Amino acid sequence: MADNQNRNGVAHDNGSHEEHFREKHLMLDPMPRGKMNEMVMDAMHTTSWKFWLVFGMLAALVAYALFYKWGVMILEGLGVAGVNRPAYWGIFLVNTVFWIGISHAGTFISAILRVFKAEYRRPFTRAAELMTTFGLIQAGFSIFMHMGRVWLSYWLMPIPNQRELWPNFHSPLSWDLLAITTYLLGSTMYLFLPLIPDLAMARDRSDGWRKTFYKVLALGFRGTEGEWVHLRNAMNIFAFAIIPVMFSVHTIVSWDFAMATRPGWSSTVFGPYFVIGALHSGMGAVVMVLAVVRGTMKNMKYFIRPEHFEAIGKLMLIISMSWGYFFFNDYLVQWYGGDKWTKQLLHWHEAGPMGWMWFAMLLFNVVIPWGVLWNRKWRSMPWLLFTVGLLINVGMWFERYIIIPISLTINRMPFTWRLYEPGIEVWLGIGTLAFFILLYMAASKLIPLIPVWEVQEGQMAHSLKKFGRETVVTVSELE
Amino acid sequence: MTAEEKSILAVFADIDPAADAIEQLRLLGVHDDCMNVISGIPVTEAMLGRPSQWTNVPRLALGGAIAGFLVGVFLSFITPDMYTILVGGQPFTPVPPAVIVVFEMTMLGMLLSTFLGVFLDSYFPSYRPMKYIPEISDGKIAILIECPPPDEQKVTDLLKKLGAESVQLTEAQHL
Amino acid sequence: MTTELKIPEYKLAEEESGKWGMVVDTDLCTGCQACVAACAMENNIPYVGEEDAAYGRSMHWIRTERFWEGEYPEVRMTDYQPMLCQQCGHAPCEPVCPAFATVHSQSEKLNLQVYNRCVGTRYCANNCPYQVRSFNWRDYQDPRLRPEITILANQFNPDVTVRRRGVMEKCTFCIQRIHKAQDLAKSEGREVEDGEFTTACAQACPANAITFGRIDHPETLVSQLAHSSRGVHHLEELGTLPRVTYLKGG
Amino acid sequence: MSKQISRRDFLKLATAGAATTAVLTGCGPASRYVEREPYQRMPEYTYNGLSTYYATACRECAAGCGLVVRTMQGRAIKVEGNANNPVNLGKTCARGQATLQGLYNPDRVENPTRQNRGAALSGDALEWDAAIQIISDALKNTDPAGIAFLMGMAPDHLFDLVSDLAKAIGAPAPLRFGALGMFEARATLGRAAETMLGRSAMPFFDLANADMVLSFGANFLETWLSPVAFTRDFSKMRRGNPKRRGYFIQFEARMSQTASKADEWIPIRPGTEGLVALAIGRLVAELKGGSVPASFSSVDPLEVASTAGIKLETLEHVAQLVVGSQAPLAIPGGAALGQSNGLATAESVLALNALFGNFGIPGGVFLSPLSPNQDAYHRPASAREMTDFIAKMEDGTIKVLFVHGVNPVFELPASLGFAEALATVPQVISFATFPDETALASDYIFPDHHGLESWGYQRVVTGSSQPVLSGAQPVVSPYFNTRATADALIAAAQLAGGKFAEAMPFADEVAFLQGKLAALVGEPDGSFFAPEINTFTAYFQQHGGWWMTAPALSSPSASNALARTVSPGVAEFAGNGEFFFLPFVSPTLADAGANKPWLQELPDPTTTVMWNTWIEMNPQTAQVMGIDNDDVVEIVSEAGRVEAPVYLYPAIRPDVIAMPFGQGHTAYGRFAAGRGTNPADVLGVRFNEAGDLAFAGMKVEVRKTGKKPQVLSRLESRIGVYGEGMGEEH
Repeated sequence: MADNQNRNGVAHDNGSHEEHFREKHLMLDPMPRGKMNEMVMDAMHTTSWKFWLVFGMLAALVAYALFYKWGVMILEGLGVAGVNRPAYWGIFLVNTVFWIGISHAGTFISAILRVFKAEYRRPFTRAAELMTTFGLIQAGFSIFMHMGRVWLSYWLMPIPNQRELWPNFHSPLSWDLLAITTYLLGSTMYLFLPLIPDLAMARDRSDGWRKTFYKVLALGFRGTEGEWVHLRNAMNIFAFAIIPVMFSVHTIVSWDFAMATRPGWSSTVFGPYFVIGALHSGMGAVVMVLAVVRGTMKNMKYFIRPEHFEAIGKLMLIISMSWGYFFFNDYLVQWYGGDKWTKQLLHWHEAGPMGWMWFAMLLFNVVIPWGVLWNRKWRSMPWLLFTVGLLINVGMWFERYIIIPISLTINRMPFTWRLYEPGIEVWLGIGTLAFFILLYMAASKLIPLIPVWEVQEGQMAHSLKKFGRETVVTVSELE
Repeated sequence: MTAEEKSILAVFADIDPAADAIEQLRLLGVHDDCMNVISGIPVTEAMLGRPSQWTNVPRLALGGAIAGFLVGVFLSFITPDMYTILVGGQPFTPVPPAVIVVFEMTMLGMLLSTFLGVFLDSYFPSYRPMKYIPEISDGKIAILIECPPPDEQKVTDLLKKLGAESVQLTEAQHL
Repeated sequence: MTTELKIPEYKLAEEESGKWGMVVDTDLCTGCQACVAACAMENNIPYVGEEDAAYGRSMHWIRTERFWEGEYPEVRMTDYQPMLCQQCGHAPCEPVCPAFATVHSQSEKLNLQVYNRCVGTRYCANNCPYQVRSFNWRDYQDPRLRPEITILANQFNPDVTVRRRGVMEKCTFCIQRIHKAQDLAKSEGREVEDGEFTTACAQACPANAITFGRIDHPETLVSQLAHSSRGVHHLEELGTLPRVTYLKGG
Repeated sequence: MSKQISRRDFLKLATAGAATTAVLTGCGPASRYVEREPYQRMPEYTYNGLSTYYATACRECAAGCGLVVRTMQGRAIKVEGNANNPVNLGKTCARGQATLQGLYNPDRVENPTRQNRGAALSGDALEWDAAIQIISDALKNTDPAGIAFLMGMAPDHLFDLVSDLAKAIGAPAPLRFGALGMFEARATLGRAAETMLGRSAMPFFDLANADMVLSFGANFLETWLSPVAFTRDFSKMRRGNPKRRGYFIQFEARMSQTASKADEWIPIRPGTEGLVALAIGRLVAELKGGSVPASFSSVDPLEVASTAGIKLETLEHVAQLVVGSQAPLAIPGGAALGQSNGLATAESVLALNALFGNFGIPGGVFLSPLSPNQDAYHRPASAREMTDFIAKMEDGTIKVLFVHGVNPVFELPASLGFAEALATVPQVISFATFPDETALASDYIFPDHHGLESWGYQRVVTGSSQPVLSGAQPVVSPYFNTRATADALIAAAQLAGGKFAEAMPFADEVAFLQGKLAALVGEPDGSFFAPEINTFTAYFQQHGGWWMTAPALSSPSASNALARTVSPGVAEFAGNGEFFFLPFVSPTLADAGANKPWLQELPDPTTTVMWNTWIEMNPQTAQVMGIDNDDVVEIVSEAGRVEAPVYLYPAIRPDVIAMPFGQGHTAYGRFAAGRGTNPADVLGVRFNEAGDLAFAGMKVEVRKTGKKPQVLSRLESRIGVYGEGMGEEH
């Protein structure tokens, strides 16, 4: 992870050189742990009136758009939404796929980067992992909204009815249910485990209701050798085990479509294509969250620095390229096959009334990320990455919109083709977005957003070492 | 060890003095079993020269995985036979979908038991009074001598000499 | 001495016969909608109103499709093609339902829709290549929302469940009639005879374009028609084994 | 086919219950009613889960199809065709199926009502005694010459009763009218039969046995005369004979549902049908060799082709097909007859049949038999006769008007002024079941039962080669406080006393019916034999009517038809517009279906539009005019104007605008009122030689309104069927 700027061998004044490193790298800019604790606690406690204003507005929005509108839909039926024949699935499933996609970033950062010991992950693993849990909650909302008789949704649980009839495990939706449940539980536990030491830290620095709150959540953690060992073992297992779960979740989500005998959907590449798509939108969301956290929360400029944006930007570029590769792969195979219906579908995507969306998807998912992220300086700019992340998310939402309701227009019965026009689900979608932000805002005030102990561990492991005239960053493996 | 007993708690800022102190204490006759290290960051046993900690977490994880596997097998191979229904010309208990169910249940079993393993091994949650000082979460390393040491004063002096920031008698208190 | 090579009898999936079948002669179908009306009356199908109907939410279990060929004056309308549930032998709608709400009947070899088990994921409808499933988008039959139902409900067929919102439905081959005929035959200690009963659509069809009956008996009218050289199955290439045969062409 | 036997078995099973009840309980109306019970309560006379089936007649149009209605616990559940009735042989059309939605319609007239010509149903309910007093007073206190009865098109028992009553009291004979009869041009068919076939009767076209059918505008698969019978015959024509498949050519300016089933649709210019028929005749005669009859030799096929806007080769091709066929048949009908030259057109087509030599042979032209208890063919009133009737309303001749079974305010062209004339009639009493426009414009509405709650019979005019009298009986007890109009009239006449009571000496409607059926008792060649009237009535109910077992078609002579010279020429068109206006009856709604929600939701067969009216335009014409789908345009004729959204219909002549009749009600219940528009609003007062309305003889202008487009509710996909939104090529 060494950021070697002096490839040309020009030696700078040593002192300023180190200063330069320190400015750039959180890991080389250590601070006493107590000070960092204070900063994190301070960030958690400092709440401006603006925060409450936004919070209140979002809460009202959640109450109206999510709960009230959903209630209306439950009472009146799905007729208030835009779903029809043949677009039986609409924005509900677009949002489900979208939120599950968002949730993938958390796991990617906290598991894959942990396994591969990408050190820059340290300050924002929690921020990312929170997205997993909160995103999955929104995905859950979206998928339950989608059901015609949501009050009977417990019939899908793996429990028998009074006649010993269990759910149908032939159905991709049953797989989905198991996979999403596994993923939600797994990622929540994985969020919680590394949080315990920080909760203990917060417990030690709070009083009043917060003290009780953290005391209960910290479970009595002190940091004894045994506790650390169990925790680290568990985290290791989680880091490895959650990765296949993550891959399976979005693969199974893609199978909801790929198992169907529909033109455009029946594709073997959908699994990895969806996983990459999920990471694409997820990483976009991570940079957005980091930019907001850095910009709005106290003391966060210390923890979250341009180097992090730079590193994530690089990942985003790679993921964007992979997404482009999978997209092209899917497109080419469908195109080359020459099936009558698939051809109509591809034509519909590009030349149909929603063709603009297809082109916007390519612009946002490929053209803009490639154009911006190749440049190290550009991808170190938080606001720019925020914008790119936003566009990627819009583009990825478009991608799911194209795959679901727009593709559903075209089937093998041209007599039934009809365009989907969203109804109440727009409100419900806004509701899930508001709820996601609301949960995030609440979390930012309730749990330490920065895993301080992990940052300290990282700072301990980093040092500068001179090789001849060159000073480089070295990392020692502490675990 | 009971909560009423007082123990010596020495707080160090760095790993090196703490490791030295542990070595010296051992020489003073404080048994490893009587010492416990409490730290704000995970300090490995090797760094402090402490014996390896035993953990059941991996075994529990394996056990959970096996249990989950069996649940998956039950769901995909046994439940369809309880009420046989033919769908889409597929067999009652097709293998490919079963792979998915078994995989997910295995992973769920493993993750759940790993998580529970931490709770079991660490006796979480525990809200009883415990010996602890809040400075630990400032990244300090504390050595807790839980058996009555052979010579309390001597130990205290030694610890102070070795660079302990503070040495005190603590009793268990609510965290 | 030569040994006769015995090839074990292997039955292709395509040869697997259904029990009940239907033949639709598109050369005869005049598009008159009598089948659609008969089906709606028999099966308590709700009307959805102008707006929902315009938005692809009409709930006809059977619809007559027609297309155009050429341009004026050489324009031709294709034959009317009544499209209804094909009662696939290997129905794509069935395995995808997580609640076992659409299943295959082993005794009748029909594709069943179990209304009270449906939770409304609408996966079956997505996966139906024939797009013949209709969904209860609203409570179309609730007298609290539609006061006229209070009196219109007098004509409801007591043998057919009235579906509420959030439930998928589709053509059942008038299974209530199948059951009635079977019950009667059983009480009289005999088999159901071909032509003893028929579906509402076939019964109404003034052009006799729809024939329903046992396709597993080679001598019945329906199975003879189904084996006519004019017979085609829709989207046969998907391997769905439809039980509805269309007689095409002149 | 084995199927037919088994179907008969099924019906035997189905009506057995009805037969026994009927024979045992006698025939008073009250004794036959089964009370509605909750489904949980099973009265002792029903078997758990078993239905009772009653045979009756369909009243949705005048064809007289037989029905078997499934009932359960006193509710009518399902309508099926009566497999024994020779008209429909067990089949029904969509309107017949939806008749239950009329029975259980939420917008029926529930009580005898003092309506006072209000805009909405007044709700001022009367007792039936008071109602009968009012009818009685109207009969007694009016000069009989001032009493007028206006009835529906069906020749049923009520028409007989009213005819008897009118005759006895010296009132003018009742008039029957229906929009279907107007659009079918029945008067023209009758007159053409008289001149060409020798007798005023309904011609019978043996479609089933023909192998080459030329239809000149006859929409026989839709609403024309007896559509179920024609559809069955069409099916037999196509596939009845395994050795050959009948060929079908339709000459029509717009591809109607009937034309859509044709092997060839030839879009000729409206008003040239007669000429085209003669030209084909000439070409056929020339191909066959021998002499060409005078009517035919007077036309020049080349000239005709150019007048009709088609190629000569097309006519020659048709002629060759005819020559190569065994049993050619030409059918005149629909809009071809609703022209200024409609009668000559009908005559030309009949002459063409004569040229084919198909009079009185299978696959040819016959005269329909009379119904069993009928003395002569009574056709419904033509539009010209209605105009005379309106004139009598206006000049005060008519003092009391009784209306039953017809809604002339809606059905007649507004330009005829029926509504205005109605306002001048001192007393109007309606017997409408539904609050239609005419009923609302009446002083009183004394609602009749719905058809399924009623007794009666209906004469079958055409559709079967056998003489058929379809019988009706109540299948459920009346849902509302309604009374059979026959009963109300009998009671009122008896109350009036004197000659009125003498004219109606019946205990009730059923007694009247039995009187009318008495002539058939002991008749040997019928569908059943009964030695005395009570058994006859019981069997009549059980069988759903009485019919002769053998065909009784009469064969006309061709010599007269060929000797007569017909020269249809080209029709004259009223108005200076750019487009021919072609109104047609909606195949699914017909004249009175708009109040049944399921009929509204049935897609129109050709356009798949539901719940609305549309204007059909050729896409090329529309493009030139800058009109798109769903644009609201106005049609302006010399008589009026009407607005509707446009449907770009690929199979219509570019110079023709078509519009369905059936919607555009201002009343008639929640499903009909305020929905769509009525093309009758633009029809002018022009008649053909037979007195039928020249409804297709208008030229109209099409104007853009600039209003917000009204999206038509279509079942079809505009993307999949028309490629809309698929870019340039797909």
